[in-house]
Amino acid sequence: MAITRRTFLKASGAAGSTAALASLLAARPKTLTAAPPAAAAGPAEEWVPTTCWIGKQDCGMLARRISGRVVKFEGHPEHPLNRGTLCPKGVAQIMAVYDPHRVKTPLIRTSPKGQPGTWRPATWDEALGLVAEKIREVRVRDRRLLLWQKGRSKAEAFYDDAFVKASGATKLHHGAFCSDAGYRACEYTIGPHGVLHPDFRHCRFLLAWGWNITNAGGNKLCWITWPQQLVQARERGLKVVHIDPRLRGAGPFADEWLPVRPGTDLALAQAFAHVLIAEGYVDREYLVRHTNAPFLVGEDGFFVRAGGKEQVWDPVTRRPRPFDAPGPPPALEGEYAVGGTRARPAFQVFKDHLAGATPEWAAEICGVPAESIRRVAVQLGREAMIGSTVVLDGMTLPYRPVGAMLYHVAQQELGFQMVRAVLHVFMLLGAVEAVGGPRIDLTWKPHANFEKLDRITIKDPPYNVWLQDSQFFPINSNNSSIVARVLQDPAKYGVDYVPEVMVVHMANPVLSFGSPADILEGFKRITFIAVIDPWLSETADLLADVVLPAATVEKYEGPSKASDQYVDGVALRIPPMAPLFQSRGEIDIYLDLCERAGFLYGPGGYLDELNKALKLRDEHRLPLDRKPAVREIFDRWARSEGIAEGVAYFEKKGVKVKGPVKAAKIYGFAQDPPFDGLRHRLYGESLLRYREQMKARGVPELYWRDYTPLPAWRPPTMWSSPPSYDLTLISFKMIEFKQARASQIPLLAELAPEQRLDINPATARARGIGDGDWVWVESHNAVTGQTRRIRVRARLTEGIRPDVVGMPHHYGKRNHPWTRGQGPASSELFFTGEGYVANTADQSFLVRVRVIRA
Amino acid sequence: MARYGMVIDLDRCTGCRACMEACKVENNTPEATFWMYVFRFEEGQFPNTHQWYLPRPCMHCDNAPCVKVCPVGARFKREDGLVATDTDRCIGCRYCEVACPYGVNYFNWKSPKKAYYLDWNDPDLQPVTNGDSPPYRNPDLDGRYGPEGRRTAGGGHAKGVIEKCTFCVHRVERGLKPACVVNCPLFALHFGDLDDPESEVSQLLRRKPHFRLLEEVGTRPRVYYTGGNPPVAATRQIEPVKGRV
Amino acid sequence: MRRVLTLGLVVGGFVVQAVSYLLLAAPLGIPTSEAFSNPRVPFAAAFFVLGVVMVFTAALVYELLPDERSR
Amino acid sequence: MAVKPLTLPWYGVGRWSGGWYAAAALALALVALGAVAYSLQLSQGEVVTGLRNVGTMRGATWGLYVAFLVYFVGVSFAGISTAALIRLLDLRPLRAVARMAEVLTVIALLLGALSVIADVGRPLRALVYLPTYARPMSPFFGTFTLVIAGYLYASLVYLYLDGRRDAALCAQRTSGRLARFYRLWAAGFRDTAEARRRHERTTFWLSLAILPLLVTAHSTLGVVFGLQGGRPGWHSALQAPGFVVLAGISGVGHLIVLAALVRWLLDERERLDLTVFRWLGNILLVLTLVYLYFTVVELLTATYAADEHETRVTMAVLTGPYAPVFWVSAGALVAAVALLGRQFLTGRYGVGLTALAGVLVNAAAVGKRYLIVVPSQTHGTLLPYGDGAYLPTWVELAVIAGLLGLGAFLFMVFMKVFPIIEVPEPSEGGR
Repeated sequence: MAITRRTFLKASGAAGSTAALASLLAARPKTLTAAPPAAAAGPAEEWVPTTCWIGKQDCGMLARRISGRVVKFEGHPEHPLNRGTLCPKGVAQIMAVYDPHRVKTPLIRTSPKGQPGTWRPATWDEALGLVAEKIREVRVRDRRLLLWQKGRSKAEAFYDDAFVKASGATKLHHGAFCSDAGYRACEYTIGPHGVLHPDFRHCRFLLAWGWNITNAGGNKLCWITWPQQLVQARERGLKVVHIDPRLRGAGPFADEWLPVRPGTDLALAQAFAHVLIAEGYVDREYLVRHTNAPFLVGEDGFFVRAGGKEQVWDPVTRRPRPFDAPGPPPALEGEYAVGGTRARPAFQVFKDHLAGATPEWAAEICGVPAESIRRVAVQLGREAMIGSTVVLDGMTLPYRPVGAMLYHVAQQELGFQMVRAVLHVFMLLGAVEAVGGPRIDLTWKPHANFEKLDRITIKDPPYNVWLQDSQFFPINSNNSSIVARVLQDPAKYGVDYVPEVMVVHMANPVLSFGSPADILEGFKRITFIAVIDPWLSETADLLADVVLPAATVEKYEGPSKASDQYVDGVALRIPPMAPLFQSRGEIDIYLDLCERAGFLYGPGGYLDELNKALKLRDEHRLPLDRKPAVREIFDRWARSEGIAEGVAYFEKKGVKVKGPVKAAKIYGFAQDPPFDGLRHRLYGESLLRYREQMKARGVPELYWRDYTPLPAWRPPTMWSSPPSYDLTLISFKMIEFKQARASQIPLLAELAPEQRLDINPATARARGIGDGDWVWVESHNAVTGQTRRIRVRARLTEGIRPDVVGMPHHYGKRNHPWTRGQGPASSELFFTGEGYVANTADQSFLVRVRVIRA
Repeated sequence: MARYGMVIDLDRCTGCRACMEACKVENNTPEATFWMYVFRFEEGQFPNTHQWYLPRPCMHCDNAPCVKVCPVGARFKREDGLVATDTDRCIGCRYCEVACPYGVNYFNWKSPKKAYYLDWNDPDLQPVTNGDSPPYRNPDLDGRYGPEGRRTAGGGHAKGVIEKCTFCVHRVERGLKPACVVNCPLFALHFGDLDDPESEVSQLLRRKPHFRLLEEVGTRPRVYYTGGNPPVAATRQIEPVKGRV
Repeated sequence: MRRVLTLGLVVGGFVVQAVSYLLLAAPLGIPTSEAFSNPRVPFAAAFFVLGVVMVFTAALVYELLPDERSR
Repeated sequence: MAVKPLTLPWYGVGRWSGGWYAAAALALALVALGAVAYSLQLSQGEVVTGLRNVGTMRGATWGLYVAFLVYFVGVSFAGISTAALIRLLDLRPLRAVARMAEVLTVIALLLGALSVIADVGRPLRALVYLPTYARPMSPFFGTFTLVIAGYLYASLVYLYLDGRRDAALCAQRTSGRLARFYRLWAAGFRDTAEARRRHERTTFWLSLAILPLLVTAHSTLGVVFGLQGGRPGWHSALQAPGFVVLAGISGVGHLIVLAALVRWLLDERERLDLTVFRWLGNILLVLTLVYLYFTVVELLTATYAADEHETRVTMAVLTGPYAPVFWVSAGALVAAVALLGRQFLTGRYGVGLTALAGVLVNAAAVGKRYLIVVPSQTHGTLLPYGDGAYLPTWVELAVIAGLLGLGAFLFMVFMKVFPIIEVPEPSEGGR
């Protein structure tokens, strides 16, 4: 049976990839008859390779240039991420490039901060001088006083690495909507840095868990790549179960829809696990070998140790033995007397813990029929084909064609434990990092946090501005939402300083993070803020002392990874034309800034850090005593990477495709030893340790209650809002926009003209609300009792739970003719901090609201 | 000679509307004008809801009502199957528009200078755009195409004339596929010679069941859909675009 | 003489209409052909109108033209 | 130079009263307003109208202009048909209204042509390209060639020939520039029995030739809508006959109103006696009844077993946004029938009531034209674009007002330079 299965699989795999290839070629002209050259007259036309700038994943582009001016961007056919295509944003960014409402010169504030500013144009010399002076000054006094934050992750080497290291700034977390809780949960439980995505080439059964397939990105990569792989997988028979209060994300791609109640995913995952165990879908070999499931847990909840070594139960000798000692497979179940106390293997503890988590129990909580839960769980178990293997690159690897795409759904109060609960489901099946199973990073790369998060020692105050190693949020994601609250009341969190200088780079925290009100209040305390942005962002308008106009796509930037997890490559952003107005590429800006602030040259300077960050080898290293041109830096990098033509290669080709990625690089199971020998944490002992320490320091329960070794369901805090707040608000992304910045591109703005509230017709009818009516949406903070309200239009849709309303992000910009009248940002309704985030101090986009006719 | 047509695979369409944007940039169409439009549809009731997407280019009908009614022959059928609009001929009576059951015709209500979203006369922009509006102006659109060399690519978008999807005649005559087809991120759009049994489109039509929109009206469209079904009376449109100018 | 002219105008008018319609304007030939988008001869429509006009001009001629006998 | 005042039977020709100037000023004011509005439309583009694209713009691309094009052409029915009837059926009593009917026809057709120009996006091109490239495949071909051109020319010929005798009379009694104009018109008309006979013969054949033209002309206009398979609410064989009848209604109705006006202005109870109004009233009654019957049949078919698209349009008209227009129009028609019917049954005829009926049916005609043109665009999309909407802007209203003003002005001028009523033959003892 396994044989036939395997052979079939290889065949289908091959068929799939050829089909895929064909469909890719389909985009190139084939059956068209070209006209006589006479027709093809016209002005001089050239095609310049470059890299998309508007979105997250930096797709490859070809810029069509007519007599020196770019008139269109098309997808780069060779680029693995987008294969000759672009998303709506990528196509429409041409209008952003020429937008006459860009910041044209450096600006210096002439009005008080906290409200929309008035400005005077300045020379680069003056503006840079001003910023550099401030940085120089605080660096001498106390480097902690310098903050740095960047939005979209571009060219980390130049910004996040080199500049942050050289300047000694405290780097704030980048993404407004990033799934920190998920990252931490995966780093802590499995090891790699990421959340969950499927192995599309081999996956046959997918849990799209809050995955906005048709509109948004997903783990690691972004929109074009994932849907392309999904559609190809579906043409090979992939089934999709869409777990989401709202159908629109999956649209026609949902084979089954579980409209789960927001914030209850943890319970649903536990019910899945419960059924899998009950039905015997358990990969014991994996659990025994590669997880801490066999570790003996004492009555106190801590592992039983001898000589500092965790013990397992040897069923033959009937005695405990160190987990790494040779011998027969240790027991996963049972209860044993060990050194006076009674101990159970972690897996037994897990089983007992889930005893009550029946589908019926979860159905109550999640608002999904018990039979659906059971059916999906059993399908999952069956499709996992526990025990089957497949041969890839000559290696025989476990084959578990069941996966999950689970990303932004982690942004809920219980996010950290919820993601752990989902991981547990796939750990039971032995699917994590198996062929076809859920993946976390594009390749197998354990993150330092796997150890770090296990060995945190909670310190006494004073803490740093993001409460690192604090008694409040030991596992911490350094998210601005929390930082902003700390800044508002440092004493409360035992912080003894307030940063004075901040550089905000292509980020717009005041608008895009949850609870902008908090961000504004907090960041107001920072005395000097410089913003690097092509537009006058809300952050710049309200808080900046200096605005430095950055170029959009018309600049050198990179290097950016171009791997779709099966084909690897690297690309650069090549300027298709000179920067418009007086704007400049950020790398130019940083070089000058560092020089003026006095940390460009010499050891430990920006250039030195660049050499490290770009891994420039020997003769390609930048001299530390001379300011290079940006193009020269990339030229050295390219040669250092072994590309003889240097940067010219990318100016001609745009992307360097390195070819297929070996299975050995991808799968944790393909390592020797598998997973580099580390054991996945089914049981989170250290979490219990932190809990005890926090208790001991007398911090309120609200901080430590979710530090449990196994995910424990409890009603989210928001549920304790008054019953009149009877709906739960969720937020989502639309394909038309990326950062709020995209909503000011007229070509995109006309596709989705204004903010809206997705509401179920039944719910609307009960409130006398018709399609297109104006409504008030009022949110309530269950901890502080604070309320917030905004006015939007109701849009009726049968694709959403009756007890849920949805609102897209992206809106709320004020400084562009095309954003006026678009309506408020949904983030205004969300709350941050205690009660809305638990373990990981990040942010959640769930809140209780009431909706009334306006 | 080749007779072109389009095949749209609804099993692949994610309703992302990238084709609409590719069309707008390639053809420099004015505000609220969508030669290519993507419907987003909803049917049924929670929780048995079905949502799906349907791209709507011009159908380039073989029995095109718009061609029949045009009083001056500005709208005409080409040998290669394209239904073309001679914008130098059109008198702007909009009869083609009321005759078309698909709603693909767009009239130029304003002068182009005023119809391009933003004021491109910005003095700081002039040095770069030397006055072109929009700055991404595509010169190919001004050319003359077809054996009769008529202005059918919609260049200039002059006030007072009707326009619609041209199947990117300026690209097709250069041996390229229409902008929407080339850009589709999911390769859901296919274009080619329907008379050539070996062409990708013909093969696709042999492989999968297909339908055409409003066949009952007898327009004989050259745009085919595979996967899914035509919209029905109960089909509701969700997430419409900004329509008015 | 008058009657002849009148009759001539009527007949001629209808002939002009028929000719201009059938030979100059009407879509005879395959739908994609030139004839379909353009009349074979410019101003075919004008000729047609001319035909209509001729027919009714006959009335003028008949009534206005002085009779030979009355001369 | 002043024209020497004429006495009856010259029906106020050359009598330029203060009231006339006031009325003329008002009419010209409307024309000016229309001109301003239209020039705005020319410079800004039709974005200044309420018209928008069918489909994603959810609008109507044909609106008030087309509705009134159809209405005006309809009104033109009156002249020729009455004139023809008078000839063919030898309805002597109606001779009194023959001329004003012919004038009405000519003016209405003129306004119809102008409203086409007002609607198209490229008016100049239209003037050149329509004669150059017009294609028979397009239902508009008939509208331009037969209606606007042929029909207009035929009416002019008719008006001209019918007026020769009066022109000759006027020429004798006047001097100066006007006299030259009259002589030109009269073209050496000598009132001999021979000339009369010849005229009788000409007009008889002319009428005979015109009647089929009349039917085809109004049918072609109906066909403009009726042939559109893609437009629920339009696609119907009933369009053509419906158009002919409704044309008759608005035409005759209009004629009645004019006759009443002239009768009142010139205090002409002798020639425009009750018989005239009885005849016209009864004709109108018949036509209106026929049309009501059409309407009922139409609604029956559209509501009984029609597909959802037909139903959507019909419901928009019966109960939706267009309900007010529909029910007011329908009410007006019924009221008119009631008025005329009562007269017919009781045999007691009144000028005022008949004129009122004429006003009512014209109001109804305008409403019905609007309902024929617009709803099928806003609510008749076969793809689920959603319901659209159309409301005319002040520009469109002003342009239409201007056209009406122009029509009124032309009629008033004609009244002052030529007998609006045929001068009676001596035998009839016009003193």
